Amino acid sequence: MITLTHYLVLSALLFTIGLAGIMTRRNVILILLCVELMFNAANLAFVAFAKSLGDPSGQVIVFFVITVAAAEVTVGLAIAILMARRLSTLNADEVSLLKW
Amino acid sequence: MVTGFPVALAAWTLLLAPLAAAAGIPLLGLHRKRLSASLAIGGLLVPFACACWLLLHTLQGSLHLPLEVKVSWLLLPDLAIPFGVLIDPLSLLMSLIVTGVGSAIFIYSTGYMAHDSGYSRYFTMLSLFAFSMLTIVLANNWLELFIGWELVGFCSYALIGHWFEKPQAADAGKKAFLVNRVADFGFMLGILALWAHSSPLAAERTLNYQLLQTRLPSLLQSGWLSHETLVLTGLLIFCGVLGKSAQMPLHVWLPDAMEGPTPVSALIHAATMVAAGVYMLCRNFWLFQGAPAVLETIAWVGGATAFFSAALAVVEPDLKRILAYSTLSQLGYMVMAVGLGGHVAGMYHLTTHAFFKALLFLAAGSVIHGTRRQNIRELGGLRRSMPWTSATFFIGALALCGFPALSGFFSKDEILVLAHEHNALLYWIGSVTAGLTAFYATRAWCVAFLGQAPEHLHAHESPPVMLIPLVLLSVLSIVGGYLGIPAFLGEPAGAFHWDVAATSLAAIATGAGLAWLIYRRKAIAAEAIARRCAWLHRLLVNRYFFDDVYTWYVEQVQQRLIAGACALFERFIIIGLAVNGLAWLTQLAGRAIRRVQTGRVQGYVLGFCCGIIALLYLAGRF
Amino acid sequence: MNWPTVAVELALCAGVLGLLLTDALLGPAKKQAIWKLALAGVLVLGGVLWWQRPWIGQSFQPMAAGQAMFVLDPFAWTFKWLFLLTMLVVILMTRVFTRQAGANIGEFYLLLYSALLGMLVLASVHDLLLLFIGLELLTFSLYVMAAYLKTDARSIEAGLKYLILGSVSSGFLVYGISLLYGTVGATDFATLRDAFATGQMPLLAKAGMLLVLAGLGFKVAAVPFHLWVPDVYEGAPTPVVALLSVGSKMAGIVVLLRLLYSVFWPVQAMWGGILAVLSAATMLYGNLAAIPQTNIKRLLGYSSIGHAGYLLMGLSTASWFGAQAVGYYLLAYLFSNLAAFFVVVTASQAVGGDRLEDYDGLSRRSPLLAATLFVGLLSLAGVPPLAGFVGKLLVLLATVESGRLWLVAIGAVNVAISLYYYLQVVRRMYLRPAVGTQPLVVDPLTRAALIALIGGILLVGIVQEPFLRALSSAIRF
Amino acid sequence: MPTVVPVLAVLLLAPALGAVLLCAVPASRADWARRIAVAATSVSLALAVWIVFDYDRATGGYQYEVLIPWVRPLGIGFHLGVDGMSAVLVLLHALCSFTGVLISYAIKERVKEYYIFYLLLITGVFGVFTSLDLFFFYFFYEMAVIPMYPLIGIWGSDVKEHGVVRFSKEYAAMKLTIYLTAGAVLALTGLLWLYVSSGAGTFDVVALQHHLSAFPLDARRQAMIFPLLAVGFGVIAPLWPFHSWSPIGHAAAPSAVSMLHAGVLMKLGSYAIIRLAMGLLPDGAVMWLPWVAALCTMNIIYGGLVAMAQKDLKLIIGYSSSSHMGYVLLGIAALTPLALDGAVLLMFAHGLMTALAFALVGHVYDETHTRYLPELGGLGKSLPFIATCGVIAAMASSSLPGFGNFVAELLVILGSWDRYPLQAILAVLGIVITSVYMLRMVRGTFFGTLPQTFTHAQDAQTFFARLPYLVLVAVLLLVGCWPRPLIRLIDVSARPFISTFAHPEAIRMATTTSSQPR
Repeated sequence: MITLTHYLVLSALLFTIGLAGIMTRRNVILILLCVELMFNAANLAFVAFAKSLGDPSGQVIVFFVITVAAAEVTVGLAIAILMARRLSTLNADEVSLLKW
Repeated sequence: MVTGFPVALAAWTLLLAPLAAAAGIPLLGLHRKRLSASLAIGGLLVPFACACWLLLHTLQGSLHLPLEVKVSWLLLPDLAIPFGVLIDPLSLLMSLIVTGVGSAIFIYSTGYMAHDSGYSRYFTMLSLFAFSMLTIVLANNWLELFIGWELVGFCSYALIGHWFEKPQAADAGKKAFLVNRVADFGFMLGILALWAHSSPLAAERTLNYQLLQTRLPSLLQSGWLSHETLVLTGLLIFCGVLGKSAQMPLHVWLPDAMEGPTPVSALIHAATMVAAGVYMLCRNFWLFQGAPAVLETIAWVGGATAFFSAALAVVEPDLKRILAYSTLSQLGYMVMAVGLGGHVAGMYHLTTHAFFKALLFLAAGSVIHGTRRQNIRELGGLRRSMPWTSATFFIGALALCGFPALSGFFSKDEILVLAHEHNALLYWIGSVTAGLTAFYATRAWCVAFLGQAPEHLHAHESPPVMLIPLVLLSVLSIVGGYLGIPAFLGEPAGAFHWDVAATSLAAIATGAGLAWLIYRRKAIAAEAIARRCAWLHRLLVNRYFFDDVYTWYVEQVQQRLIAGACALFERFIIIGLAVNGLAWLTQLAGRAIRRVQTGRVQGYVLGFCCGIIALLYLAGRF
Repeated sequence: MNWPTVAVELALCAGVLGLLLTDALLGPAKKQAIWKLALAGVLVLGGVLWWQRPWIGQSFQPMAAGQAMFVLDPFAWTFKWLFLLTMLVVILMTRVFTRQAGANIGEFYLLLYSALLGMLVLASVHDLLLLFIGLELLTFSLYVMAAYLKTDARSIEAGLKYLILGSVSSGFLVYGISLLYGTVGATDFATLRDAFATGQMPLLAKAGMLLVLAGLGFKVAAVPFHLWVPDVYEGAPTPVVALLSVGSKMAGIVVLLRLLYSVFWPVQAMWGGILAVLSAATMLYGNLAAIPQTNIKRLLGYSSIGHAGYLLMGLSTASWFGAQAVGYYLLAYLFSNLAAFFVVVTASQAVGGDRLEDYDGLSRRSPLLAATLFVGLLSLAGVPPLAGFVGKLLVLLATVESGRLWLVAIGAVNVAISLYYYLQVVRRMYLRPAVGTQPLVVDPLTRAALIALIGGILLVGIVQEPFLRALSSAIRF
Repeated sequence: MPTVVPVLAVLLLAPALGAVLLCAVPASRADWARRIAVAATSVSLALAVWIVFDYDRATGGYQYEVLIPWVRPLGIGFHLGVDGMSAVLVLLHALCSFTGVLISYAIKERVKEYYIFYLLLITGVFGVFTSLDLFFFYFFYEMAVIPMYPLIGIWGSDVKEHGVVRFSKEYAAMKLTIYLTAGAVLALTGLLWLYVSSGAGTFDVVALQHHLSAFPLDARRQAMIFPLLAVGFGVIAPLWPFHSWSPIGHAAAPSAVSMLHAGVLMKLGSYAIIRLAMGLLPDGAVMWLPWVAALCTMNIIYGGLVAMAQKDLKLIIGYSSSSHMGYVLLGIAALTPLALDGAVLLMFAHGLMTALAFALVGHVYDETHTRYLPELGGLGKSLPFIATCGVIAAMASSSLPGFGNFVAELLVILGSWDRYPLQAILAVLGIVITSVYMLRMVRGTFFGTLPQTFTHAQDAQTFFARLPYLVLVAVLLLVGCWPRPLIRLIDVSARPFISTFAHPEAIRMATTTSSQPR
């Protein structure tokens, strides 16, 4: 029997993986992918909650979140392109002109 | 009988006319020399006339003394300080001296200072001085006395430093003021103590002489004013006298004060201001009477000053400084007299001293004016070139020595008699001092006025405007002993003591004779004596090292050690460590904190996660 | 359906479309003037907002049944004015900037409009989902605008950092929303408030609340969610930074006010304590780190962190007076910070940089610019008779009333610290010899705007009662 | 006493209006700027003089009140009013600012900006002395502090030793501003705490006082709030050891600013301690004032000794000010009517004296370009007028009779004799120390031989140039020679003020009985 708790644990794991990925991966594209993971973890939670509550609005929210995430990635990719062009790198670590 | 308005007017005019002159001179134009002088002289002659008028009526019996007029200067529920004029025989006598001798000196000054660039400033300060001195004299309470006391100190400062471009003059003025300030520290505390103990009720405290005098017995009886407090208060108040009347060990400023113009020395540093201390002691004799310990201290200080200063005059080559040491010595006599319980004798000597010492100073001024020199070794034979000056100086010197029938003889005799009765040791000190006095006076006379004039000395007699005051003062110096001053003060002179007179005459004769032998006959070489008593000579030439010790204290201890240490503490501990240190720490914190901002985005994400954890932790706490 | 309540937002959507079309139709030569259109649009929006008065207090319900997602209460209406005012000034600022940015100007105003839409929505938001969407709308526009100078490495870096950190914070926010949804079963504020009315909160909901707070903390730049601020402020185009520092922060505070003072009101003991700690950390961090700064934008970035601390301090009181103080503080902050940034925009074009050295002797070259920056900075420092003083005073007073004297002490210390670095700028402008001799020309419109901002600062600083009354009637849920 | 014209409002707003007008004057017209400043301060001066004469001594209390409700929800009102004590201080400030504006004619560059800041400073100080509302009190207080920064930073001068900069004007300006602001926010914390604890819901000083006399604050709470106010305001007073901003600030400031700064600004602190700290927290005051009395002795003696070791003229006067403010604080701490009268009168007299001294040093500096004592000398020859005033200032400072300082210090000493005999004795000693450094300064500056380099130095020659000095000297002398009217004016308010204080013994008994278990 797969209960709500299972889903939530999975979602938390996904979220943590995403977060860990953001902190460890240098490549901007990978970082964006990890962000996507975080959002999907939230989506999973929404869906699971919606299912367990029997309330459809949670599932509706997921659509919104997906859209937002897509937009997020779009902007992110655009900036990645600018980076590649102007700074000739996609390594997030190397971008640290601004500090202190 | 005169009463009411005319008397009040006379009293107020007596006090305020010089102030009006002092205010008028700068207001009406400092560049108008004649006007300044006329204002100043007028501003002193008018009070002199008032004083004479009051005296006349007193002697006629148509004026009842003491009389008091006053306005309230400070008026609060718990503090009422009047500003008043108290006229009794004592203050009347003193104001006559101040205005009379003062007028002579003012007139003399017009000649002496004729070509000075600070002419009007000089007369402004003289007038202000006259006012301040009269404030001391006529005060009816301690605070008013103190006000005058401080103001004469200021005038003395300004007049000593009249030629402020001369570093010595500027330093001397400063020294005079500061030494007096140190003394006034005690004086002020004494007055405060007196005020605090003048009544058990805060609202009824007073500084009025008459009130205090009447209250004193009951205060002592009730124990509110203990005997110890009275002694302490008396000693503190006497501190003021140490400064103003230049008693040892605070006498050091007076010889230096000779840097000022000579009329100033005559008026302030011989006749009037330095005598203020003695006057104050006499005026408040009732206070000291109750504390014999204080009187004894006073007597000893006076005796010591009389003797030791006279000894200094013996080796001094500067004419004015000789007179200054002489003044110290004579002041010592007066103080001793008061200490021995003879305030009338003290006042008597004060009066005659005012005459002859002013005379001596003015004569010395005339010499300086005529020769531009004041070292007696560079002078000589003035008897011929400056006959009037010499004659008057001679009269003054005789009076100073206590030559029989001259004023100084009578007054000094009074004091010696007193000492003879009360304290044998002081009596002998006084007699020896009389001998020393005769010695240095003769020395000055012989070296400066007799003998051959040195080369390049172009002496000329002074103008009449300077000579007339000299003559007037000579007359007073001669007749000062016959005016019945002690009787006027309410204590007729005692019987004539032949033994005392004989002793002192012997001392005078010895002193004068020795000086004559050494300096006129050259029978004994002065250098030889100096060589024989080298240590003594060194001690005297260096003025007992008082100045050296004080200079060392002021420059090394006070300025460099104490003030310097405070300045260092300020600079390095308070500013450097505490304030700048705190600022530095804050900046350091800023510089440390900005390092958190590494510029790496993944580090920021990590920070964000830490924040979440911190939030969770805090949520658990609250 | 209550359409008039969303009239401003609809009008703004129309405006976005209009700008889009105009941008496409206008020739490159005329595009420079597009700011006028944008400005006019904001004025029209102001008119619409004024027209909306009769509908204040009503809400917009997308479905016949269910709770309102969008309300036009006095609170929302009042703050919408402030957002419009901010946008007005920012558009005026952009005039100089667009000359530098080059061809693609129209898009910039498009983005400004969409950011404004986000802010307006946030003022009225009454549902967690809408909150998320409004926030993202605002943030996305800012991501793009931050990286708008495509050839400038710093601008790109700012955009990247803002994007990554913003996404992470959105991730937390949306995860937090999911947890709240999961425990209550709804996302609208009314239901949520009723669910927590007892003061009891399930563990998951608590976690959700904290995650939402973190997401909003990111917007208002509360330590430790502030790390993006200095870098983005330094790198992004200055008008964008002005919008970030005023509009975006204000949006965050507005949402926080609504959430904390209605939805999470019953658990105020918890968030009050948390916010007090955050506030102390934020003030100290921002003000201390600002001391050694040498770039004016970065300095203002740290300073804005410091101000976030004061705002949080007001929120932490959990009292209505504290909320009004926060409102007043925002008002003062709006004028003062916009004045400061306006000068930075104008001056940096002329003096050629954002380093503090570039401001040497500014008062000799342009008295007005220097005076405006002087007044703005001193107002930020909290000096009477300027607006910031009243804001600080009210916040401190509210905190004293709440009994957290330690927090007051830290706030007071920070006044002195912040004055130090603001005066460093003043020192440059007034005490140092000028770097160049030629006077800076300030065009009349900018001049008028600057004077108006000074006037606003003085007005808010001296005449407090009307503003305070307006705030006290607006801030209630 | 109803008047048609709100005198205090006009007095307060005249300089502010001047500042606003100045903004409109073109920067090139320095002469207009000066005239506007003179006009603005003249109006204030005339009104201040009028108030001092017209103040009804029979009724006492606050007069010429203006009360406009300002922020009603918080109980803030624009409440102006003066009693005897503040009337005297208003006059002091009016005199100092008027003469300061005249002295500022020596300023030649950026004249317009200078006068704007200067007039703002003047407004702030007037505001503090006339405000009867905590909010506006603080409002004007802080407003008076900030203009000091540009005034010192732009028009000031570095402090040099042998030609080497010891500290720069920028450092001095920053230190002063931050230090005073830190003090001010400390005091603000105290004021807000007081406002909240009182529960009266009003910032109005008078109303608050009424409320607190009916429902006194718990003595322990008072004891906690009082030090905040005393130290916060004490910083500007300046209470030892928080004084270090002041000599440095004075030394670096242009002379007209030093005049206001030492002459008036320092008095803000002591005035605030009287009016707010003591007026609103009487029990706290009784508990803490012995500490103030102890610290102010350090002011007097230590400040004097440090002044003795200084070589920069302005530093000497600066430390002297901090030393003399010790007398003011002692007079306040003594809690007797006599001492408080003396303290307020000393604020007045010392303000004028120190303004005079700074104006003189400013002239000397303008003529010789140095303030370093070893480099000066003999200026009495080329600057006779300035030298005369210099001697007068030195004498006033060493409390020579005839100057207000003497009467004031005398009252302080008499008044504190019973409660703090040791402090009173040290205060007398302080007078000696003062004369030491003052005479040293006069000797080094004006007396002795005149160095060749200074022979060209110009005296203040025209009547207009001499006017500020003459005004200050005249008032000092007037108050010193005839102090009765002014002291009466002070006493009218000071005596009832002091009478509200419980005797320390009574307080001690009250606290011991309340702490005992019933």
